This record gives sequence, C-alpha cells and structure tokens, in this order.
Amino acid sequence: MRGKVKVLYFAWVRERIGKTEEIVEPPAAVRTVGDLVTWLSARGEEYAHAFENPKVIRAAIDRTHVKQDTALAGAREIAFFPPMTGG
Amino acid sequence: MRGKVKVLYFAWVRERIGKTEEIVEPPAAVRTVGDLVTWLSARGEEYAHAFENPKVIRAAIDRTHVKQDTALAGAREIAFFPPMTGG
Amino acid sequence: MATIRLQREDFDVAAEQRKLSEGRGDIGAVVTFTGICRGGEGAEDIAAMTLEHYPGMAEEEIARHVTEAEQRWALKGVTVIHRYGRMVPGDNIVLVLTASSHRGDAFAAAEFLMDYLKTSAPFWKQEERTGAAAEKTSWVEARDTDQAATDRWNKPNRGRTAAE
Amino acid sequence: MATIRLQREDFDVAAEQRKLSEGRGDIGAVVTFTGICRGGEGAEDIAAMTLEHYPGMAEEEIARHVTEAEQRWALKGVTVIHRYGRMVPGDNIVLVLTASSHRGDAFAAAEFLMDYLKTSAPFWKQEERTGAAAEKTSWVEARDTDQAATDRWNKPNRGRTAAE
Repeated sequence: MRGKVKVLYFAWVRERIGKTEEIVEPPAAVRTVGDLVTWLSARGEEYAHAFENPKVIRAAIDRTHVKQDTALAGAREIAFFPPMTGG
Repeated sequence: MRGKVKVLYFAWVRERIGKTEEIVEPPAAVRTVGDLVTWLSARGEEYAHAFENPKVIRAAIDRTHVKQDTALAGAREIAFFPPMTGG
Repeated sequence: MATIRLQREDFDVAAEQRKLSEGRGDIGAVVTFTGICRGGEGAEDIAAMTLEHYPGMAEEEIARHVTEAEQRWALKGVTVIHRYGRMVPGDNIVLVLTASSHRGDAFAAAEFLMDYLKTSAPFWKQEERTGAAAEKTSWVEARDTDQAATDRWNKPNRGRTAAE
Repeated sequence: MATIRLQREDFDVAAEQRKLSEGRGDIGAVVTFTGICRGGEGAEDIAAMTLEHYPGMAEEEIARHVTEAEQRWALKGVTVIHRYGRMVPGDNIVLVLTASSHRGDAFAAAEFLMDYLKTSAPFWKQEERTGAAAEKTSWVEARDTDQAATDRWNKPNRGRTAAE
C-alpha cells in the first residue's frame, strides 16, 4: 500500500502494544492484512507479543471484518483485535 | 362405565350443546371416550351438531388430554372441546 | 421456582422479569415472549377477542410443560402468565419468561413453552370483527403450522442446545 | 424501524418494549432477550466486568445484522441496545427486542441477532475476580460453542420458520 494509514488496537492487542491507535506508513511491499501483521510484528517486542499467534488475531478495514489475505489498497482505518466476546 | 360422571363442554362445543356442564349416567356398554361421544350424540340435535365431526373433538379425563379410545373407567370429570387456540 | 398464573387483568413484563432475576448473580440470560392481541388487516378488522379457558386443567397443563422444560434445559426460573376474558387489539395475552445461565437454554425453553401453550393448553379464542361482520363472532380455528411447531420438539436432539 | 444504541447507562426493557409496540394493532409477538452480568460460581467469583468496544464499527456491524434479520424474517420492529463500561453481577449488558405478527419470526430473529452479536460485534469483556485472584483482570476467551451457534444460521432453510 502507499501512504499513511490509521491502525487501531483493542482488548489485549491494545494492552500488549500499549497504544489505542497510531498512524503508520508501511512500505509498498505490504499489500495484505497479513503482510501488515508481519511488518508490525518486526517493529518491537510489544508488537511481536501482540501478534505472536496470528491465527487468533481478527482484523477490520474501515469497520468491516476482513481476512488475512484481504488487500489493504484504499484502506483508511485498519483495526486489530482478539475474537469478540460481546453479547 | 358405571355410575354418574360430570361432563364439561368448552368453546363451540359448549355453544352448540347449550350447556357448560352436566351430570350424565351412561350405560355400562359405554366404555371409551369415543363410546361416550356416540352415546351423547344420540341425546338430541344439539349434541349431534356438536359432535358431527368427531375427528375435531378433543377430550380430557380428569384434566389430562386423552384419545378417543381411552377407557372411561374411574373418570370423575370428562371434558369435550375443539382444538385449542390459546397462546 | 416456576410461577404460573391465569388471570383476567393485565401483567407487567418488567415487574415479572425483576421478580425473577433481581438480586441473583447466577442468571446470565432472560428471554421473554409477550403475545399481543392483533387487530388484523383489511376491512373486517378484529374489534376484540374473548379467551375462554378450562379452569384447573389450564394451570395443570401449563405446569406439566414447565416441568418438562425444566428437565430438558438448565433453567434458573420460569414464569408463565395467561390472561382470559375480553381483550382489544394491543392488549397483552400471554407472557412466557425463562431465565438461565446461558442464552441457548432460555431461548429454547421459551419457544418450547409457547409452542405447547398454543396446541395443548385448554384456551379458545373467539373474535369480534368490525365492518359488515360486526355482529358476528367466530371461533379462531387451530392452525396446522402450530401443530407442526410443537411436533419439532419430539425430534431427537432437541434438548440442550449447541449455544450453551 | 430499527433502534440500535450503544450506551454506558442501563436500559429499561419495559420502556423499550412499550416504544416499539404501543398503539399498534399489527404486532402479535414480542421477544426480548436480556443478557445479564453473572457472578460466576466458586471461590473466585466475578466481582465486575468491563466491556470495551470499537465505536463506530460496533453500531455498523449490529446494523448489518439487523438488516439481514429484517430480510430473513417478517419483522415489525427491532431494538438492539448494548452497554459498554464497567458492570457488576446482576447488571444488564445487552437487550435484543424483536416484534412480529407471529412468534416464529420474532424468536428466530432474536436468537439470530444474539448469536451474531456474540461472534461478530466488536466487544471484548474483561473480568475482575474476587478472592485470591482479586488483583488480576483477565480477558474473556471466545467460546467455540458461540461460533457453532452462529454457524447454524448459514444452513439452508433457516429463514422463515414453520411456526408462522
């Protein structure tokens, strides 16, 4: 993807990373949600810890659930969180 | 069956017969619920009208649903009514 | 644990729910079903409805199905209130309230009780209509779909649900 | 027609039911589901629970499933209220209210909405415990049975029910 994008974190993903949101600018080679997880994981121990088990990480692009292989192109807001436990 | 028994009627069975309840004393040959329906039907036009289609008549003995071939022996209270429409 | 009432007067859904769940930490799910008198659609609308019942048997029949529901699902409380007498469109007719730790049991038990109330509790509805039919009253006919809904519960595996 | 609210404050089940059905003659069945904070069982009981949510997405995700429910069943009204923030055992968490002409649609839609709320609405529960674990908080883990409950709705023939 090109340019800056807002990333949000919730629940224990937020706690491990220590931020509720941030603006990141990944390189062009980061094309999918899964690529972004990999790229973020390399940013530091707190990210590596949050994303240590990518299978349990859920993602949303612009407030819609997406899969790991979904393209980031056009995304304004990307969120990462654990499986939901509302209701 | 032997002796007297209380018979109750509800909804359009009650309306057609023109009574909410009565005490009857059927002969010994009246052994089942179906026998009682046949015996009552012969008591007059209002009974014949109420029981003209025995398939849609439901019955209860002592406040428990029963089938047409259930024996009357021991019954204290027998009720006849159309299919239920509560709820 | 179960409350079963037949009454002429209206009921208060919130008050019944409060009675059943207040001060308890073990209830996670409460389902209520409220059956309401409908006005119908078209020129000959329903002006009112009168519910006749078999006193004594109605309570006993409901109690038998509440006991069965308590055996099939893990319930923390059940309330069934059925009104009789004359009602106009918008009036409450019946309330079924089930409480459980988990939602699957509460939903299944409430639907089970309603299906059995419809087909086996001794109540009969008579309708008064508006318009050209205003002078006539008619007994509501039992519907095959209600019997089909009841019959679902006799299939295997309709006890504890997957949604526990 | 649908009301969807996320709020910190409590809700009033009766008031919501009244808003949805008052003055209408076309509603025959109202189902409410109330989800309540449980205290748990055993020595390390739940002292409180905090619900975190994704503002914006939570409303949108609920609205998507309300729209789907309206397409699958004949509904006359839907209300979904989900609280966030800190709650203690006995507190209300979530309300789903469905109104229809007939009970089958109201029951199915309410259960469908609850199953999807559990697995796809962006809410996360964190628990505080009593006793030896009093200092620790822990995130509630998603349960496979909730996903299984949701998956039921993707089977064929889970639209209009037989109980209409």
